Formats: sequence, structure tokens, C-alpha cells
Amino acid sequence: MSDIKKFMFVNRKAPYGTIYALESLEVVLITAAFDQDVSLAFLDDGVYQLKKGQQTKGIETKNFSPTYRALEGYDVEKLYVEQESLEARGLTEADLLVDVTVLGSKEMGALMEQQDVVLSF
Amino acid sequence: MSDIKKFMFVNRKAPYGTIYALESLEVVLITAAFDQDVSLAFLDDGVYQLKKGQQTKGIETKNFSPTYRALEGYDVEKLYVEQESLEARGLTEADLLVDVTVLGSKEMGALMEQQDVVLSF
Amino acid sequence: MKFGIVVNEGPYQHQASDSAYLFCKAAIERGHEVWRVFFYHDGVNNATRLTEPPQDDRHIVNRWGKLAEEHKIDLVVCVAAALRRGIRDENLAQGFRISGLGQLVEAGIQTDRLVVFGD
Amino acid sequence: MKFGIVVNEGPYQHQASDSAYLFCKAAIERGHEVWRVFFYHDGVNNATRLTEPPQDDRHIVNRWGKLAEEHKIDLVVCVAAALRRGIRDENLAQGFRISGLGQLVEAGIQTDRLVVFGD
Amino acid sequence: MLHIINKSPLCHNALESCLRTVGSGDILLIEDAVYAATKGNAMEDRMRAAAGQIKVYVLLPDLEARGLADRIIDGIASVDYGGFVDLVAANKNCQSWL
Amino acid sequence: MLHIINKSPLCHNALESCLRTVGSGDILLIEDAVYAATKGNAMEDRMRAAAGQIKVYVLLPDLEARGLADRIIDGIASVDYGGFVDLVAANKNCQSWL
Repeated sequence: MSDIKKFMFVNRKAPYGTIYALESLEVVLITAAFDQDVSLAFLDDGVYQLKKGQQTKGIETKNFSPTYRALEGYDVEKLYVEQESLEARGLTEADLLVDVTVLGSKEMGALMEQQDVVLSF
Repeated sequence: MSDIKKFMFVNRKAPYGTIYALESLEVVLITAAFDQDVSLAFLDDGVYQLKKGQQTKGIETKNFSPTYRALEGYDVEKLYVEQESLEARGLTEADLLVDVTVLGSKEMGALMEQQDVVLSF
Repeated sequence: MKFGIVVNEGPYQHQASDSAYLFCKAAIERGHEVWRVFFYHDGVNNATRLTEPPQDDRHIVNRWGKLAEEHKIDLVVCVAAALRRGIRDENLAQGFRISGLGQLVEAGIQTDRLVVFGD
Repeated sequence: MKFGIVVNEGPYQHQASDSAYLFCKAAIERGHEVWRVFFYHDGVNNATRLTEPPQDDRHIVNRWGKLAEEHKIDLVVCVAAALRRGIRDENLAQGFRISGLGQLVEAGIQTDRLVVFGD
Repeated sequence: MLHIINKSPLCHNALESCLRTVGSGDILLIEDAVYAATKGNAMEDRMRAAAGQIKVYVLLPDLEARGLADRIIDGIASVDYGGFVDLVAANKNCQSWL
Repeated sequence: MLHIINKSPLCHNALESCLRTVGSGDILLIEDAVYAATKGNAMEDRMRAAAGQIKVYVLLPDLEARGLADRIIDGIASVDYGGFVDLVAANKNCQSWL
């Protein structure tokens, strides 16, 4: 498996309501371990995954949001967030746990086109 | 269990995409067997459950829509459909498998208020 | 007051089972009775004794069983939904029993409030 | 062409597993290869041998096993998701195997197209 | 009557359907529906209007988990699980808009 | 690129997000998304506009199951599962808007 493919993980769901956000991180880390080209896209409620200040004690569930900060250590550095999704939720880059690249909808669509494998969460 | 309660089954989901429409019918029949006061409400994509002409051969799944016609035989006769949901889907009463009472949104809300038990599907 | 609870989704995938559990705990703390929890649709997957979550995660199946034992809650798994999804007596967790949809209707009749948790 | 398939939802509750199965059948009829089906999240519930649907309904678990046997499809169940949901070797249906998420990434690398079915 | 919503308002129509239908009673936002209680959300104006006519509550532990407990729209009250239980008990019946 | 949508357009925002984002390629409507391909649906105008810019397909077996095979909007093409496979093969990559 010497070939490198472009993997994009499209995150469109809020954290905690469903398990997808957590599982997406798992696959991202493993894909990085396979030395693939990894991008993460956050659209719709997926942008909420990156919100600072998550406190899960009251729902007795593990807070996995610190993992986003750890991605850099695994050389996962391409995080893209859709501008329109942020705005519709009253969020700005200052609300987010990590540095991201903010893209307009059509730019995000163009980036998706360039991928080899798109996994949706 | 001699007391009679008003049970309403609120159907808001399309058939086949998920199992809820099928399961709702199961509980309706059993609730009728318990001699309770049974109403069915169809809102949002739930109105599609009553669409005539369902043909499920191509998806290798059982077509359960004839069961709506059989409800009368179990003395389940209170079927309410929200007008706004029908209109948004381009449907009229003529498209439906069974006779129903069409209600406006607020009338539907008022009917929900009167129930003892509301089960959502 | 006497509560009945319905859980429509399996553990971990959706928050439904978590929310239902925390609701039950709070209801008991308030002095109410949780008379029955009915596991329906994918909710039957809350009742498998083979579950083994990661060490640092909550054990959703076991904590239902424990709560039921401590507070005499009747945990009922819908038989038709369970058969479709491979939940049977041989893999049923302690504290749960398998029975028919009539148990859901009965919960609607016998309790003061029936609260549904799902997707 | 070589296809990889991902199934994110369990049988019967959502159409995802049905759609994935019918897609695989059609791909094979078109002369393509289905190299691997990866069962992820609640999708692992497609792999229990204890399933027993009503007589007049499709048997989703068994038909996956049969298709895999006839066309040498690798049916892989995600181990972490399976442990969370009580799927283990002792209740695993014939034709499936349990393995890690690396098998999903490998499917992305080795196949020409990866198609995801879910909710 | 207590209306329980658990779906994100910008991704699902559950809250909209509820607001269209309901004339009185209480609404409780739980799970992913708690986003509807936050300032800056595209639903904010709708929620302010609704909160003027009908009492709207949000489940605080779910909002804290999502990191938004400091942005509750004025007029929406937060409750813990005990408060959730109280709302169910205080209303004659309840409905989950799944 | 092939965009696969499986959610009802009036209950979920998946199709809307896809249309907002996508500039070219193909869209395939399956499962509960097939309702977006039907005349009279509140999405009809949006779909007609989209179908002028991008090729839109609908999975016929799913539309037949839901009793609406006779109402496909002009300009939207129906395919069977074989056609679904062909669309995946013909596009360089695909994405499911779950």
C-alpha cells in the first residue's frame, strides 16, 4: 500500500446527539497512521463539534473535544469549515477549539471534487 | 385495566426509509385490542405513509400500506391528516389510501392537547 | 407520580438511551416511581449482555440493569423488535425481560405519564 | 471496477443495509467486484447470527452471508463498534469477520470507489 | 401539554413542525435541539417570538455539553434533569417530536 | 463527482446543503430523498432550477415503493440499481450526504 490517496472526512452532525463525531475522529487518526492525505470538512451542525468550552459531566459522557487539538500531533492539519454554516449558527473562528481554514460553500464543494475518497459522518 | 385512555399515534416519518411507519401500525392494532380510544395523526412526511400505489417489489421489502385499509375492521377510524403537510407535498385527499379527516395545523395541535398518551413514530 | 419510559434507539449511536437513563434517575430522586421502561425498535439493543464498551466510557447496558435492580423497575424488551435484531434470552442482560407490545400499551394505561426517547 | 461499501446502520430500522445490499447485487450483475463491505457504527448489528425476522420478511443478515459466499466478498465488522453493541465471535453470523478500522481505510485505498450507506 | 424536541433546528424540521402546530403549553429543548436556544442561531428571531407566546425551556446539561450554556436567548429558561421531570409531571401529557 | 442524498427534502437539510455547496457533477436521490424528485413538492422549483445546472437522477425502485413513480419532475432522470452502479463508476468519486 504505497499509494497515497486524498481522504476527506465530511462532518455534518452535532456532537453527543449521535456518535458520528467521535467515530470520525477515530477513523481520521487511523487514516493518518496509514500515511494518507487527510482533510476534514465541517459543514452544517458539524461546525458545532469544534466549539470551545464543552462540559459533558452533566450528561455522563466523555468529552472528546480535546482530541481536535491533538490532531496536529498526528500531522492532520487540513481542517476546513464552511463559512455559511458558521454564520447560520452565530459562530466565528474565535469560538473554535483549533485553527481552521474557512471556506465559502462553493469553495468547499470544489475541494470535495478533488478527493479520492469521501467518508461522511 | 377497565379504564379507557385516549391514545394518539403521531406519524411524522416516510415509509420504508425507516421502520417507524410499520411499527406504528403494530402498536395501533394492539392498542385497539386493549379497547382504548385510538387516534392516528399524520404530519410532515408521515402523510406519505397513506399514499396510494406503493409498489415495493424493487426494494425487496414488504408493502404494508394495505394495512391502513384494514384499520376500520379493528374499529380504528380516527385518522387525522394535517392540511399544511399535504399541501407542501403536492398531495390531496384523492391521493390517499383511506378516508381521513383533514385538519389545519392549529386544529391538530388542539387535538393533541386532548390526549392522555401520545406515542411518536 | 408513576412514569413509563420508551427507548427507541440502541446504546451509544444516539443519545436517546442516555437521556432516558438520566431522566429516570432524576425522577426517582424526585420521589417518583419509574414503573416500566419499554425498549422498542433499535432500543432492544440496550439489552444485550455481550456489550463491552471502552474502559473510559459508560456501560449503558449495565447501568440500566443496576438502576432497575435498585429501584424495582420493569425493563421490558419488545419481542418482535428483538427477534429482528438478534436479541434473545441467550444474550439478554440481567434485569431485562422479553415480552410483547401489549406491555407498551399497558404502560400507557397504567402510568401517569409516558415519555418517549428516540431519534 | 473494484467497489468498497460502508454500512452505518443496523438491519430493519433504516433502509441503509437494504440499499447497500441491492447496490452490491447490481454491481456484481454489471461485472464489477465488491471487494469488501465494512459494517460500522450500528451497522455491526447486521452481523448477528441470532436474528430471526418474521417469516414473510427478508432475512437481512443471512442474505449478506449468502451474497458474500457466492461472490467472495469480505464482510468486515468494526471491532470497537461491535464491542460497544454486543457483537462478538460467539454471536457472529457466518460469512462475517471482526476486525479493526484499518480495514475501512484499506478499503478506501484498495478500491476504485467507496460508497457509504447510512442514516 | 409538554412538547419535547431533540433535533437540531437547522438540520431537521421537528421544531418548526411543533411551532406550526402548537398553540399553548410548554416546549422543552433537549439533546441536539438545545442549539435552538442559543443567541446568534438563525432560529433566534423565531424562538424569541415563540417564547413570547409559549414557555420555552432548555435542558442545561445538554447545552453545557455542547459548550453553549452562556448564550441562552433571554426568555428561555434552563432546567436540569430534575426540572425536566417536573415539567413532565406539571403538564397533563407530553409528546416527543422525534 | 456523484452526490448521493437519502434524506427527505422537507424534513432534513441534506439536499439543501448539497445544492448550496455543489457546483458541478451528478446528484442521485435515493431512499427518502426521492420525494424531492416529485411534482407538487415544495422543493419543485428548487429542483427544476438545479436540474438546469447539474444532472439530477432518482432511484426508481425507491420512488415506486413510495407510490410516486408517475410524478417525476421533467428533467430528472430515473435509474434502477444498475444505473446507480453506473453513476458511481462514471464519476471519479462519490459522497453520501448522510
